[in-house]
Amino acid sequence: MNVQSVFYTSLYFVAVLYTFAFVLYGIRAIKGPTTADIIMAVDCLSFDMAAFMVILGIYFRSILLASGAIILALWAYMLDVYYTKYVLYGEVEV
Amino acid sequence: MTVKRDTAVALSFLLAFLVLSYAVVEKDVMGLSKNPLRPLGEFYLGHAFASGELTSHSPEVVTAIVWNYRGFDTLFETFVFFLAIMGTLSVLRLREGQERMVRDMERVEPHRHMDLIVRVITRLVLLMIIGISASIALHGHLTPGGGFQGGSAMAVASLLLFAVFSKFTLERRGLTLRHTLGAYAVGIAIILLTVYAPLALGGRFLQINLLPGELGLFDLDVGEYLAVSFGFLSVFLILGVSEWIFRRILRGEVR
Amino acid sequence: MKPFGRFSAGTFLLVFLTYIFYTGSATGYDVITGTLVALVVSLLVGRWVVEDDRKVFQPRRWLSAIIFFLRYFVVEETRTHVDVAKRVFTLRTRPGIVRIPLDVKSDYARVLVANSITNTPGTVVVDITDDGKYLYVHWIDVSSLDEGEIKRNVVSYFEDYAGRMFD
Amino acid sequence: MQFGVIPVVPLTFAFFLPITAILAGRRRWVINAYVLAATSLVMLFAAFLAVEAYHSGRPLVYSFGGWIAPVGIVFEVDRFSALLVLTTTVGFFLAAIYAVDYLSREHGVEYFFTGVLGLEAGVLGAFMTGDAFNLFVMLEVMGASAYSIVGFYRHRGQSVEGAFKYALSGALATSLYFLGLGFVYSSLGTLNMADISAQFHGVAFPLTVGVFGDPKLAVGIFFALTVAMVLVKSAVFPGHYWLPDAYEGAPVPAAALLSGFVEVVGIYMLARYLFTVFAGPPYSRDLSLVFFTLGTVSSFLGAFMMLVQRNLKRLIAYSTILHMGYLFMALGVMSKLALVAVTYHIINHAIAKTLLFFAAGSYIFATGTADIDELAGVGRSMPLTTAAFAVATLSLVGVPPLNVFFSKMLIFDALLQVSPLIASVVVITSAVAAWAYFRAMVTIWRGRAGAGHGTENEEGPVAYRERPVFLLVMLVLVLAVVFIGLLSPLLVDRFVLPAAGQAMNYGGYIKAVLELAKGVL
Amino acid sequence: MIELHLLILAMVVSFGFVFSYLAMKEHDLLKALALSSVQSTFFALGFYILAAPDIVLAYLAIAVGAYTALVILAISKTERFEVGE
Amino acid sequence: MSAGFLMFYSVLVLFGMMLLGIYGVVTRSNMVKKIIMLNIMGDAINMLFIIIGYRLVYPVFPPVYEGHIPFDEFLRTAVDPVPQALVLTAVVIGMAMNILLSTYAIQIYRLYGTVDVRDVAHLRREGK
Repeated sequence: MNVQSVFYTSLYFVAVLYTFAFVLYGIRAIKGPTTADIIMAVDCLSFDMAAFMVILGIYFRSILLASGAIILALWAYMLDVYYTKYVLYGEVEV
Repeated sequence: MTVKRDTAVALSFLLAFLVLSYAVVEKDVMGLSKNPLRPLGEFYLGHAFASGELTSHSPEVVTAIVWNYRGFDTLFETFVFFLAIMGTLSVLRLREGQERMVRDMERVEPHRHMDLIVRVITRLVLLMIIGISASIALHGHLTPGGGFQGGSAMAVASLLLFAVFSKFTLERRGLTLRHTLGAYAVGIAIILLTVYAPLALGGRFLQINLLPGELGLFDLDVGEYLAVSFGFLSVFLILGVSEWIFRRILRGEVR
Repeated sequence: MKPFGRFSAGTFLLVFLTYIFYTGSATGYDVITGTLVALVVSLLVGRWVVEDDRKVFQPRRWLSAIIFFLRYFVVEETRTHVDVAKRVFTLRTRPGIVRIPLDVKSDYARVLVANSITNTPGTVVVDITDDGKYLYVHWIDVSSLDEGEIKRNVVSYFEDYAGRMFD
Repeated sequence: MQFGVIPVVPLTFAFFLPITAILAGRRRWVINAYVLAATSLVMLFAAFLAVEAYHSGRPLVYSFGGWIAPVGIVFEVDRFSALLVLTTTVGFFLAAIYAVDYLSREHGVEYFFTGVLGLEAGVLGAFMTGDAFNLFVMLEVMGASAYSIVGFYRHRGQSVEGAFKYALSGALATSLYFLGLGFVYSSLGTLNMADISAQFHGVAFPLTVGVFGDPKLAVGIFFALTVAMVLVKSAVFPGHYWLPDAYEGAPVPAAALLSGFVEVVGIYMLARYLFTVFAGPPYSRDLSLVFFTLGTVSSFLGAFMMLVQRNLKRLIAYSTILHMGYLFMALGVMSKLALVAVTYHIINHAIAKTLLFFAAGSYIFATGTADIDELAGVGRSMPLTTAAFAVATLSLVGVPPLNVFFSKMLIFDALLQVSPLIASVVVITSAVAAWAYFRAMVTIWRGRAGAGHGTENEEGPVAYRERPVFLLVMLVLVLAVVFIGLLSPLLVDRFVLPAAGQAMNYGGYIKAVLELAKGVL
Repeated sequence: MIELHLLILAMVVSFGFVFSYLAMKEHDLLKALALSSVQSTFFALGFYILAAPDIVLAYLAIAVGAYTALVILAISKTERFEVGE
Repeated sequence: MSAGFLMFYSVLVLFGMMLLGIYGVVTRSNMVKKIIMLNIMGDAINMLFIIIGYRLVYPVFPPVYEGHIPFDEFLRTAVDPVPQALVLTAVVIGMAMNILLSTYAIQIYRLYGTVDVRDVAHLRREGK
């Protein structure tokens, strides 16, 4: 029972927690009475997904796949900006 | 009536689903239960970067397939993208006089910047996106990525720029459709030069192995990067024209 | 147009570091291509991001940034988390929106203050005026309406360090 | 000869057309000369290719990048392909000449011609390719350019709406074909057509050895999905709904190209898969039944809908559905005669239909309307155009000395091998179509213009000019219609029969690639 | 051990199915688009699990970035609510 | 839960999703909605393709050789790169179609004032 195995076992629980979080975000995204709620849920879900990807990358010991997480975080930011601008102004560009 | 039609459609889809699932699960039509490596894939994995006759000088096997072994597909895929963008420009085209009209009308339009926090953060994020997209594109033959991935990442940067500042920020600085189309043509010229060059060296079309080392893959990635990012930019430049302006122009034209 | 007038060493450094960091290796190929990309970008949009290059290369500013972030993540985050957790269980909340004037001058400093406020639990920046002089903050515990008091409770030391880093 | 470059030539020209147009500014002739140079160059290459294909006894193979199949993509051109390639390039050249004049009043023609060159690249690639996935890419190239030229009149709602409908159906259909390729790759382990054929027939091929899962069922599903795709792409009965709308909106040269060359790519694909790759595919009886049923329904639908059309373009569009129905029925026979009939009918239909569209286009260009009632009486002031229109309609109906008669007869013969009942469909629908054409013809030629309609004003009938360029193009096509008709027995013997014979010989098709592959791998 | 991968994959496709069904049923197009971008995000994770980093990079930029922006643009220029049956 | 069961489960759900996409394209009347559903269908098909190339071995590696494992082990554990290359092409093409389709939808709205296919068909029949 060394540190490494404890670490990897704990990652299991982290994965379960993340799945649970996805379910919660999903419920908010489905029920969300206003559009803002849905956008918030999608945003949180995307950023959590990025974090989850990094954790999986540690678990599978592959740094290669972690690059996707950075990209996902950036694109989720763009997604937010677009939704927000549409909801605020009704137009996106101009 | 419509309910009946929908039910019929749904039933036929259920039938299709049952057939497909029977084929896949019961008859194992795709060989999924063991899912072995197909010999073709094994060939690519084994030869893409090993030294020898059939190498492609790239440890990234997908890029090797996309641009070297099956490069012809990708050349035409770039072409599909180009055609789609030209189709878009063709639908949204403006005459010479109309371009001037648009510019006059846009002068009175409000600039809807988003607020300070978003603007400042976006500046930093934009620089990061540009760096990352260049990294994706230029390392296409070493690590995952490639021209198209990098180009679309760059397109997202321009989209962000449009949303957070307005699209006029670019146009005020003198960037118009002419310039983006010119840059697009430069990217495509790089690709075409690279794929035609082997003919001059006495080889087959697209035989980029005749070029020294990894030059072929590098060139193609750079060309695709330029082409895709400026292609997206051209589309969004013209899609960003305000709705009321375009309606007024069209109203003058409908006969 | 003078393209070289727009060159900015700060932008160059930022893009170059991003490039190398994302690539994950620093061979000769990476350095050459990274330099090229960073050069092109900084020639195109240099002054737009970094206004004054001298500020980037002052160790004093970097030092204060390091101290700020250390203190922020270790002390401040813990304190406010504990505070909000207590409030959650005791339900002692007095929510309200307060206006806070900002003294820092540069945009980056203002954004840093605003984001720090949002990132600590219990306070959320709702709006910022267009000239960036005032913040509207939703605060979980509006304990007083005195401007100095609010500022001390919500903005605490952020503004001080932000000024030292960016002004 | 490096014939693999043929589809790349229009591609190259298309890539640089927008920037050339920007540089040329208002000088319209630059764009026109550019397009004509591109199409004539391709035509020249295609002529060389056809000569070479007929002289060599085996299919020609060109490997891109020096990668032989199954590693890379190869072009495999036999006489069947070469014949279609030659026809296509000639058709595109004539259409380009016509379009240069037809669109001389419009702005933004560079985008239109980009689409036309793209369409040419796509069609040529689809005819020449020997790779199943490359065929998918070519279909998309064709699709993307076809949608963009259909939506060229961007201020007309019908045009844009037709393009949307076409694009949506096309994208859906090609996705289905892509899924089918998944089944092929997962069970046969390859994407090259010759290699697929080799795996299917149990011929040893280097590198790709062995099949996975259940190849027979996989090929069956692949065929189901491919036929579903062709139904939409070639506008056969359940998938025909987009075609009249798209043709009504498209500029006339675009509609002519779509009708003559793009629709038949689906038929060509099916012929290639049915007759060459899987010579005698599994479930072929069921497939035949499907072909007969849908082909019959779509011929009847096309013929009867022609009767009620008031719009000239829509009338011709339904005629296209009718002829696609014939081709589809002929595919179901699966004999050599059927393949001869299909090949010959593709060529003849393309020529006659292009002529018909061009003649109709001359009326539309002169009057600015496509409504048959409003066109009443136009024919009298444009006698030469009317003559061309008459030749085209007579040919399409199947009047003996003209070309379509002979291919219809071949289709009739092929269908007669199965059942006289099915063969009679050709006769009945031809008669119905003849009536529809006759009515349109009479209205245009002898009809009295109604009050308020375009062809008559206060001083009497308006005299319309016939444009010399249109007449020149139509003259070439009329000569083609007449001479192909007259020389039919000779042409079928000399060119079409060998083409069909070579296309049916799957052993030769595999061997051409196999020998090259053995040398490298 | 491969089961863990496949378990995550199964989770991803299940979520994807649920969200695409909801996207089909939703009449507010903006909400439908948000739901379908949830589906896209899950699919990105799926591609990641299936060891396809190239696809992840391309797919994320397309499906989460450009496509969503494009459709929001289309919605903002047309109408936001779908007319019911 | 065996590996094979999970694999088949995923494939079946993806088939369902693909058919759902087609159903959406066929039955929804709003053009933008049609575009969204078309994308869902395309995603499902792409995922199916990637699954074809997956391997049931552990550990499984992406088809990129980084030099940290021996070559024969890489050959034993890397996934099939061919479907990935094909899907990459298909993703690009799908995006191209999206651009084209959304532009047409926008233009139709400008001309007809609606993007509902039934209304557009009605207006068209009136000869507008």
